[in-house]
Amino acid sequence: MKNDNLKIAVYICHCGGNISDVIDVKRVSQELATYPNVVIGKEYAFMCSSTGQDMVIEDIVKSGINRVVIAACSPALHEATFRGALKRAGINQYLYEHVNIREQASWVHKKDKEGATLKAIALVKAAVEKMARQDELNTIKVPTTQRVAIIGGGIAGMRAAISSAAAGLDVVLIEKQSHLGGKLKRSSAIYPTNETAASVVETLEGLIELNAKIKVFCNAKISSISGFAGNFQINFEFDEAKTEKVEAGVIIIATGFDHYKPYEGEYAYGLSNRVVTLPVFIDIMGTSAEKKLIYDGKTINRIVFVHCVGSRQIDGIDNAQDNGKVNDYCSRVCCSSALFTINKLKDKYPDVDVMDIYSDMRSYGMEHETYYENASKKDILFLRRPLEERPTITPLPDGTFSVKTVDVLTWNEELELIADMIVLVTGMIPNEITDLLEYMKIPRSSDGFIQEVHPKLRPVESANKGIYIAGTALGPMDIIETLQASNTASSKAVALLSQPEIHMDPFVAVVEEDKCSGCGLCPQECSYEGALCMRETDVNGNVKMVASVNQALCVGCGACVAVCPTRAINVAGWTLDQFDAMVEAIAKG
Amino acid sequence: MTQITNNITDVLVIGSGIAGLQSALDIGDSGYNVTIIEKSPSTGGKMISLSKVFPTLDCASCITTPKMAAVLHHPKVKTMTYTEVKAIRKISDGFEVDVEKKPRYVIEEECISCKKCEEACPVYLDDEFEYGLGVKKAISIPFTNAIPQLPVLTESKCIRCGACAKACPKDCIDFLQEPVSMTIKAKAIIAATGYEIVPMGTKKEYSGDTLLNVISSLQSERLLAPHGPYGKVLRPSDGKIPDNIAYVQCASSRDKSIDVPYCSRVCCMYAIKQAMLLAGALPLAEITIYYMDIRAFGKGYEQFYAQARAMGICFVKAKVAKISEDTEHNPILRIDRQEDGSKPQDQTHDLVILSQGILPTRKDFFGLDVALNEYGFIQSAAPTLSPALTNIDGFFVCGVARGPKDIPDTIMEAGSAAMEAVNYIKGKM
Amino acid sequence: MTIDNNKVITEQIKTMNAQKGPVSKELLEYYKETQKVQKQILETIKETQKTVPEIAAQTKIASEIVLWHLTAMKKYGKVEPILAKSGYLKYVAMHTEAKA
Amino acid sequence: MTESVRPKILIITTNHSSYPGANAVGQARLAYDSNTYILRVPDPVMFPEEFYLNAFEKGIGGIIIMSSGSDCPYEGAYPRLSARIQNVYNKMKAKNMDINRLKLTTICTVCTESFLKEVANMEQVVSK
Repeated sequence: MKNDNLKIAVYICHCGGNISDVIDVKRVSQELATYPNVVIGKEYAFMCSSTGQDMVIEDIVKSGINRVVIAACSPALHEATFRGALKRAGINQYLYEHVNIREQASWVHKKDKEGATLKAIALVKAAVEKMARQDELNTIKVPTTQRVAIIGGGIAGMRAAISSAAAGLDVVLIEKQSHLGGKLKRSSAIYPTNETAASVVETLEGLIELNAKIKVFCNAKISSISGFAGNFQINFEFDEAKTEKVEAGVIIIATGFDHYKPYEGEYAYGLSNRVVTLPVFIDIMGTSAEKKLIYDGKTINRIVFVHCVGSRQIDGIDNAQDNGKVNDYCSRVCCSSALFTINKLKDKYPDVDVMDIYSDMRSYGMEHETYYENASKKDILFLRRPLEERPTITPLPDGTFSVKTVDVLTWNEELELIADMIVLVTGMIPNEITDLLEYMKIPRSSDGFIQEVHPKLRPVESANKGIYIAGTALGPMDIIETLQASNTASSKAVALLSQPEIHMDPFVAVVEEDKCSGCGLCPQECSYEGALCMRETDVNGNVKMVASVNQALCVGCGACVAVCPTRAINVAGWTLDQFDAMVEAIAKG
Repeated sequence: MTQITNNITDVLVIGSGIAGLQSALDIGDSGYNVTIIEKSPSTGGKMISLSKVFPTLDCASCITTPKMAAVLHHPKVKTMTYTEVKAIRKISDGFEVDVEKKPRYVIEEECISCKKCEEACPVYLDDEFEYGLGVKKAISIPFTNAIPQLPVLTESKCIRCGACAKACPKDCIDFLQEPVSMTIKAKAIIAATGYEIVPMGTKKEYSGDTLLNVISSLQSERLLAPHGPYGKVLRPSDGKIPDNIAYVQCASSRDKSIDVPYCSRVCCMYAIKQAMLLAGALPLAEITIYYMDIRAFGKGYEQFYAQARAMGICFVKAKVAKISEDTEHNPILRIDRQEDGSKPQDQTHDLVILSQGILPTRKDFFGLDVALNEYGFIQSAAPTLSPALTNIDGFFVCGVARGPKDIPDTIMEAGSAAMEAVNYIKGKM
Repeated sequence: MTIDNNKVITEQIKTMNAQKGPVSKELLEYYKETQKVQKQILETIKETQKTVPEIAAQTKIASEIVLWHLTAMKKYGKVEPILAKSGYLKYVAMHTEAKA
Repeated sequence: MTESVRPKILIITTNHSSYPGANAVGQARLAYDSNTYILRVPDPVMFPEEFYLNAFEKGIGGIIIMSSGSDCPYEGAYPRLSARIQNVYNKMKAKNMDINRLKLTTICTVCTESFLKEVANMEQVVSK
């Protein structure tokens, strides 16, 4: 269905006055009605309404319309709506062009009605020219492997494995350490449920062991990841010398986080054994004797907690990290975790004095606020420092510490405290997974954690389709949040693999083989491994080298298009011939 | 394309805010049938009424409408708006849910959303979509980007002049329309019932229900929205463009005296976001945020907070003891600074926004004995491993119905609840 | 609207009145008051643009009520605000045919 | 302000950033002149050098390429694009054309102010 027998219908939407108050919609539709190849030119109050859509469908069915142009709001809002209408009318949904005359015309040219109308006419003509050169396009269907590969066997990975397997998918769980459970294995009680971490991990392990659909590989090191949504291949070594190749339709990254490790001298860290991080202190508390807190051979009577170590850092005040940047983000869980721990500490050792230096207390969870309140009741001395001030901690010759800090509640006075143990409330940092991210072509956010495709509405989806992220690989989260995130990641996996084929948009590079001269310029422009290569092909009985596209890997950027001397390669739906014609129509007006 | 057969569905989702929309989409995408019951005339919940969202500053409407549209067009999802759940009964293989579709007094299949009825109607009313700041007609389409685009007649305020019916080009006004009841059988239910904000008068000292220029955070969302009631940020008492605006944080959270002892989690961030938007809309305005702790704990939030400080938004650590007003309706805040230990002082502003906390919408679940926590939010039965589970087999929860949270956290819970529901149904098959 | 439908509507309204009793006095009062106030406001800004306090002073109607009505009339295209950077917006009546 | 023969400005926007950015200008009800025509592309990297020269030949007054810059979702596209535009500049110089008629810039989804600035600048160039 090339240019012969074109029957294009053009509709101009009033958008209930949003457009028609500025643009003379009648004039636009009338002018277009007589334009070459256009057989219908109409305007209507709301094209997106079911009546509007029905009108389009009726015209297609009754008048044999085979291309549709609608000028209305942004395509972001209704392009899919009208494609759906074409589909329902029984014609190819891509024989449709959406012209934006609201956000990009009527709303911005309110005071220039004539200009806006002329602009609308030119834009709609351009769209008609585009449609005159539009072929049917078809959704690309990629068969899928009904298996999920999960990288990381901490609680996030384990939870995702259990959910995905329950939904009927095969699961391969790949863990670099010798055991599952990740960081949680080591810590003791967890908030808010007060369960032991070990019990949570054991429960998950039990469920995994019982499930024949889940295969676990420990001591694994991934050496390569290739493929695309529906068909990934992961190669890894495990148990020393064994190698394994796994095919999976979806990858879930559950690589977790690392604890921030203070540098030597940061709040006296490394200068004394009795300056410890919160995770270490939680371990100490888990095994310490009753009645008296003895650590490093000394009875501990006064402890100072310092919040935001390695978090909420400020350029120019704090030292940059290895990546050259400060950790300017909040680690989310540390305030609540510190308060939870302080309460435990006071319950176990009521006589230990606790001082807590913070800037904002971020005990945001419903139950977490009670930790704060309970701690306050237990005579914890909370000292609030201004955001930019840092406490100074100096080890004293007698083994105690001098802690100097500014307290906003007392006229910003500098106070000196003496303590015999310091707990640095350290935050979370991203795990070192640079290789993995490179294999998968996934970017990091400015905080170094994995970047989601949209932080608001698509928080577990990566930029690479078919790869989802569970838990703290995304950023700091507590245990419940981690498990919710991993459940959501598996929900995406189940949705993607719910059909034996994945359906993808057809806007990828297409080669007209008879036009291809085999010059080989285009693959050099392509940044996507495997997406475009030269291949010996039989073209109309003539075997020659032509460009060949792997549609599942092509992202449709068009880098190849610009260098083709014969215009043999184009992005489907966005061809150069179409753009030339559109520019021509615009220039003519 | 699968059409849902009569009143039988796999999963019934109560509520079509972002939590309900997302869980319905996830379940539908996984190949199961979903029915959404929404009591309001449009889907979209609270999110569709917001201005922009933190920290991306995406326009809330622009990112919500596609979800609303996706749900509307999803072959596996059926949405019933302006429909209330009346009763839920647990039966052996799921639930029986009695619902009642309220009359719009409009023949829905006929309506072309042309708004002629609304134009013709002579009765002006407070618009609940604008949280009282805007005005609607006794018959009106709920808001610009409502889905579905169907008008609703507020029958109790109709003067029966017939103007709407006369204006309707399709004769689809029906004053005698009656509620329609039906019973839906569902294998599982997801409660995505969201939240209400704490009513403005709750904290007596703030007189939020009587002072004209003391407004709620949701009202200020509307002031800032591109399609807001005034088209510009104005204060309600006299339409002045405010140039000295204050936010009172924890105005009804972390406060035992009003039985909201918990942190509402979103107020710090929405106040910062609104302050930034205000600074953009009113470059000359002074904007102060009175706060106790700034809880910018989500991804990218701390950086957003830093950006706000760099923009010159003034953050003052202070408790607000009392709010009154002068003869010009300028609110006067009695503030107790926490930073320099000075005595309480009075600060006058043009406009004050109370960062209202979050309350659960429901205390009862339609006859179903759903366990709630001490604050009235739905209690998780397995809070660590399966937070979406409730005490009732097959009844799941997500989003703010389970406790205050922001949009990304809500989306995470929606997906999680969808996963649990899908696996629950699968386990029973 | 078709003539047939005109009858239907008249019948429907009759039925409503019979079933529910007449429209309440309070509602009718409220309706008349809003009509009156809007007319009054439009009158004051027919020729010259004015701010909310100016209209309030002239009409002796509380300024928050003036704003409420201007909001309504702006939404339904009867007045237009003139944008300002600070202080007060001025409103002017749109010179279109008044709707019946 | 409707002098009808104003030179036309072609604005090339990307699906990912500047097209939604142009929408944001509309959503904020900001205003710019109507001699502006927005084309949407996956990425302007697809246009060969001749595309721009042909457009000028057809009568387009100015072209603003609003790329996604460092936010570009496509690997390697931006460096390729800017190198290509450099070549176009060279060709324009050879033809004695004002190179200010072609502008490569970066516009994000919410860059409303910069959008207006770029348009205003180009208006000045084409009105000369």
